Amino acid sequence: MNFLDLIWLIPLFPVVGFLVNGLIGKRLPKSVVGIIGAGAVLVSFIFSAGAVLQLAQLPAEERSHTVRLYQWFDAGAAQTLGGQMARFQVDFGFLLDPLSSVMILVVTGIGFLIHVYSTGYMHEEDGFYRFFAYLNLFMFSMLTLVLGSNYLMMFIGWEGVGLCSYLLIGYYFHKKSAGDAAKKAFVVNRVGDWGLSIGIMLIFVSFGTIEFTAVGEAVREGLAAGSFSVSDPLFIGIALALFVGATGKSAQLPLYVWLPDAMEGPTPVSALIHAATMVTAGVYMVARSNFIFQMAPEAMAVVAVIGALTALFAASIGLVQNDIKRVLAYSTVSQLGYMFLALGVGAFAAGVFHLMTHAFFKALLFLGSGSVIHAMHHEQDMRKMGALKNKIPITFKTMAIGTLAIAGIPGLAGFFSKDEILWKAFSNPQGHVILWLLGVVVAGMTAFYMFRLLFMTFYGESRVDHHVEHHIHESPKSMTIPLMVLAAGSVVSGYLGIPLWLGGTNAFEHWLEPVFEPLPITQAAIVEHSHAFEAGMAALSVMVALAGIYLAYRKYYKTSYRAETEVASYGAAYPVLQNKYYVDELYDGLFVNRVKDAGVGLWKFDAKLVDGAVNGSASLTVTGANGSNWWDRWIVDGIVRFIGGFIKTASWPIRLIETGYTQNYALVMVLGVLIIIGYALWGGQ
Amino acid sequence: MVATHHYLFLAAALFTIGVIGVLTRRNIMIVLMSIELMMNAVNINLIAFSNHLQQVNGQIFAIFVITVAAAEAAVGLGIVIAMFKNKETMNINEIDLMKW
Amino acid sequence: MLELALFYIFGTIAVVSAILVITQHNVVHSAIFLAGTLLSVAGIFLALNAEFLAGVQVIVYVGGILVLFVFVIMLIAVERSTFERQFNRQWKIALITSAILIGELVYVVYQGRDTFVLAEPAVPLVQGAAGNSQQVGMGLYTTYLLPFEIASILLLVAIVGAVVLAKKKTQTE
Amino acid sequence: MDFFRQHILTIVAFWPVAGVIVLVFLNKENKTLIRWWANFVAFAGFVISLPIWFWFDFENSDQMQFIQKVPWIQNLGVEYHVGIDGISLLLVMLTTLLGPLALLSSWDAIDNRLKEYYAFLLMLQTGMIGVFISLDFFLFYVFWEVMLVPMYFLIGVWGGSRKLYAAIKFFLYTLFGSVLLLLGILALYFAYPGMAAQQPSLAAEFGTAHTFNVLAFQAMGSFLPAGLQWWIFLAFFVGFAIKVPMFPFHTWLPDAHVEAPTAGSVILAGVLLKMGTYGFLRFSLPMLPEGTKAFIPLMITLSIVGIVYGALVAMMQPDMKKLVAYSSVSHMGFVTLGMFALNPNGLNGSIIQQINHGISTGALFLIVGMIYERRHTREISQFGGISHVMPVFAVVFLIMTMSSIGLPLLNGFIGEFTILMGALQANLWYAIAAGSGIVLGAAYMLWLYQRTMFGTLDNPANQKLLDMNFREIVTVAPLIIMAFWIGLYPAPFFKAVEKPVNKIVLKVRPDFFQGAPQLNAGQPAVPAQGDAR
Repeated sequence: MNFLDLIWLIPLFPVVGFLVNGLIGKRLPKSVVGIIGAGAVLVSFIFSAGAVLQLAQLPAEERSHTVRLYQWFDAGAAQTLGGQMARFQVDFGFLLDPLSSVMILVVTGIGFLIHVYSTGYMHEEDGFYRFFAYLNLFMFSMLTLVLGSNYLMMFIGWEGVGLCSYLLIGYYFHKKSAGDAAKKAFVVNRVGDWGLSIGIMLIFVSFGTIEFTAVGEAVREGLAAGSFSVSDPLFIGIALALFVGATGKSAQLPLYVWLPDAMEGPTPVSALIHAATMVTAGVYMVARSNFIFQMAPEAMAVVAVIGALTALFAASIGLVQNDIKRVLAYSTVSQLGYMFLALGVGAFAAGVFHLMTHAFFKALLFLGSGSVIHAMHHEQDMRKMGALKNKIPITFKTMAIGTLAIAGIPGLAGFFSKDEILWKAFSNPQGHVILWLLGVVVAGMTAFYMFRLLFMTFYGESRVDHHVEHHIHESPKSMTIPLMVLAAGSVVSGYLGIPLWLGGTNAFEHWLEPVFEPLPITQAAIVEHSHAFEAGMAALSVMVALAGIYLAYRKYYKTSYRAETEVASYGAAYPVLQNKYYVDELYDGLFVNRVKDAGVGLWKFDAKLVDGAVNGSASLTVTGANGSNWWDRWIVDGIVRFIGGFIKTASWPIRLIETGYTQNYALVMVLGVLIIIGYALWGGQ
Repeated sequence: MVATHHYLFLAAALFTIGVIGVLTRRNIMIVLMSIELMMNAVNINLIAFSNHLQQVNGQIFAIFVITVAAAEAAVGLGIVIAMFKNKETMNINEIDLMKW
Repeated sequence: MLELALFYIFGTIAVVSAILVITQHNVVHSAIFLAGTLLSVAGIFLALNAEFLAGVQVIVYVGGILVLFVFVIMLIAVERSTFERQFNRQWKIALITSAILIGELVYVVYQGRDTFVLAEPAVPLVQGAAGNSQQVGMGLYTTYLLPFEIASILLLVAIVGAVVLAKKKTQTE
Repeated sequence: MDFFRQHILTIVAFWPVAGVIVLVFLNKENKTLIRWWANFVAFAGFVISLPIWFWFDFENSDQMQFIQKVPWIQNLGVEYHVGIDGISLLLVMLTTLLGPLALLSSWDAIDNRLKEYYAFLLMLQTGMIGVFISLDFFLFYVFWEVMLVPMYFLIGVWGGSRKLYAAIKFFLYTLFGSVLLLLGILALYFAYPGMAAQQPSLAAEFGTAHTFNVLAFQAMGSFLPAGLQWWIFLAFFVGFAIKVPMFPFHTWLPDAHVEAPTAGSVILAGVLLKMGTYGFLRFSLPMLPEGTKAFIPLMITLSIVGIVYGALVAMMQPDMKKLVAYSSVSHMGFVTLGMFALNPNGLNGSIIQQINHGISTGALFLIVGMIYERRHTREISQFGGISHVMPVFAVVFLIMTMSSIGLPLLNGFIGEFTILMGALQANLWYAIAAGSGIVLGAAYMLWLYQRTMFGTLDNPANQKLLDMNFREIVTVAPLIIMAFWIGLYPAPFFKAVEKPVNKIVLKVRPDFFQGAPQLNAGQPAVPAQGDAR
């Protein structure tokens, strides 16, 4: 079977699952719903794996396969900036290349595991079928996003995942907080989409096409022909516009605010959408647009700085959060910052590598936390946990692996990818030592808060409610098996990209090379460093991580947890961190309430002034009408009535005759007859 | 033999009585009856002359007059009924809408 | 002499009845006296050799029109009107006018009385087998056929008109 | 069949009136019969309009087709002249589709004066179709005015609490615009013989006599003095802008919508508003190219202000129907923005967006109507958690919300994105400013959805609400299908409008396509990637 030409089926299978579950799922037993939901994704995974394997067999330069289904739309002629005519036409097409193959494997693979997990986790829920329908719709959108052959196809998925995120965050729609969070997520994402759509339009008017490959070629040709130059404001503009989109979807400063709130959704959703796949869409998009970003080093610098700052910012908030899912959410934001740091310094492959490893261990951590929450009867506050190690051993062990991986302990996936990013941030021409330093600090903080989570949850003395304590139990197999698979992935996935200094080949980077081929731009020469130096740097970052772990060990393992001591140890910083630097309040004050005020103000303006003008002119007309009515009545009609009145008055003698009595008239008639007879008798003589 | 002018005097008397009735009575029924009287007076005249001139035309005209009288009586009484329904009165003076 | 006697008897009854017709308070009485007048006039017709007309007078006037009057009186008669003032305010002027009228009429006839005497025929109206009815019929259906038909239409219209006027109004209208 | 084919526009236009004539003779007590008959007439009207779509020659979509031309008032040069091109094709089809749905939606909602109600709706249908098919300016004006009357009565008789105020406001406001429109028409009418005398090409094609022929006026547009064009454009602008409605002229819309019965709102939003934009497209742009150019800055500014303003005001509305009404102002701002970007992308998108707006906003009004029928209130604060009791309704509402805020694969996206693309080609800042409308659109629609559908079902009045019944599903189903059709495969729609649009662009900007490669619809300017392999 030629899977390469069937890649368009990959997003389609989940659609089938969505339709079946959405339309008749209510009447199906839960087991069937689960099988349909997970099965559709499994089939997609099989097709993805087949397609990727066949792609891998092609020579490296031919690893780009486009399947064009039909022309989606053709909105007519347009003038490009170069004065050329082009047609704004968009194909419904799918593109499989090394980048999208990594993405579809991550999405379908981890997606499948999370579907399986959900059959266990969501088993008690009434809206089971609805949940799986949404999940499948999400899978469709996400796969369209990463498989689309042009920017608008990507945009379909981009908006589609936004919708699914909206639906899934709002899954517990009876909770107001869930509804608020869902709306917040969608609207904040929309702000990003605003930028993204402007970027896409700019791409079209610049190159006359929005096909990824065609745009890439156009950039190369333009560069070769000298019609494009590096740091052209146009490219900076496009790159920044696209990056605005990325900050929205991937929760970077300043648009990260929706992601922590998105934890209102069910935990598998947090794992799938808000950790492993959807939030990495921004990373994917920037990586996909690498040819544009390479043309705009200034924009790359912005990406790197934003990424590093986001990493630091989110990590610092994560230090003091008490909700187990919120810690992970801020961790996600922070790790995404890492990825953008990598992209910003030109290490696209490193960014994507971290995207992949992060997908494994963060999905694992979320699912593990879900397992904990499941065991604790929907208690998410870590202050009410503790000493769960022996009660839910599988969850504990897998989560420990995930924690070690994210902390960057050598031998696990996180180490390879994170170290790659830090090294590139230091060594790449676009990199800077300050960026590296930020990255290292964040690494230490990450290790600290993740171990804080681990210790607070599984060690120490139990702070669990007595009612809950008796019921704590390990989760069913449908939940633990995905955990174990993901734990294995969190270890193994790193070995795809063993760096050169460890004697590896960095296979992952090679695989992506056709996509991230550097443009022929003259830039600062790459400073060569010895492998030993690189190893030293890696050791340094590991040392920092270990220091973070030790600190957490001192604070949360050796001494039993006391909220007051924790608050005291941060001093004045604690309320700031606990309240997330008051950013939500700031945004509310600066934007949300201002927009609402503007709405109210304009509404009043509309009612009073605009409509007032209308009504005013109406009442003016009425006043005028009254005036002319007066004129008409007293002057114009007055003359008429005067004439009438005059005649009436003057006619009184005649009126006397007109009595209205029939017999009067008859009498007069008789008199007339008399006169006629009299005249006949005597008058004629 | 009775001279024709006797009949004419009789007719004149009846006619004048009819006129007096029409002009003075307030009861609409009697007004109508008075009109019948006047018609009869005219008929007497017609037939007297018919007899006088030895021509049958006068009698034929009398028949037409009787026809008209019948029609007039029918319509007139219809009006009386309609008027009575509307105004609950027989008084001709109350039908004075012609006065403005 | 018989004719003279008939004339005076019927003439007197007719005039007296007519005066009573217009002076009665009660409409029913007026109607009865009207019948008297009409019958007397029928007698006058007989005296004038108009037998057919006399018959018609009795049948149509007394049998038809008068009965109609009586029906209407029965339908709507209001006792109240009996006790009201019977004559209107112009009765004096009306009487004077009427007096002048009769004066003029009498004067006219009186002036021409000689012509009437001369014209008096010695023989019956028409000789031969044809009677009065036949002569009237001949006239009506030959020379006066068209007016006769028009008169019939007039009657029809009058009937319809009377029905419409007197018809009881239904709920829907 | 030939007869039918040649007279199809007339038949489609006057079929509803024929139905009204029969309707008049039905017993007014027999409400079931009246309902069935009126719905049958409307549905049959849609069915007989379908051949237009299939017989339409898409290859020559810029040519007027199904033309019928009969002298009418010969002294004035007035003709009964009808015909459609690709633009009017879409609008006629939209009208015949929305009409039956509007009728169907009032099956249970209207119970008093049924006969008159359906008669007015059907007459309205004739008026609207007539507006879109008229090729004689006089005829157009007649239909344009005729259609006001049934709408006036629909709002004034079957409306809400302030129906008289709304109806009179609607009527007078629109009439005010119409008068200026009439002045503009007359100016063109009297200018024509003079122009024809000077321009032989004009005289050769359309004669030198007075005429109301729209095509003649369009041809005259190239020669008309710019000063005159400016004034006529101003007159047309007021007439059409009130109808659209554009920003400062929009206040009749919320009132009319709120007070109108559901079917009235659907027709009002779905079709009536399009008459204004259609007027711009058919008359202002081709007849007055110079005037158009002079007014572009004003039009763009008003459009963008309308987009943002409408969205902001919509956000804070406590009344659902008013919210949707203000969202109409915002969406119609997109339509006019695309139109006055004056390039093929913008205009194409503008027309597609007109259809989209008819579908999505029509459906939203149907949805609001359904909930109003159940609860007799439209206060958003009265609702919450409706998803619990009305799941099907929630799904339909969600789809239409998404369609309205421009989710890809649904119709709204195609229109909005193409318009923004056109606006961006005119000026980057237009697109950026208008793009904020998309963000705000998401905000107010989702906020509405959240407040009504999500949350706890704490209002006892809402706890026993019934989900959508079969009739209601049938009412919205065609709109959902259309939303997906346009979202997934809008090619036929773009194909219908592209050539007429290019014609308009060429008229206003004759140098637009100069030096351009051959422009054939369907032939990719850039080779498709997949075919190469």
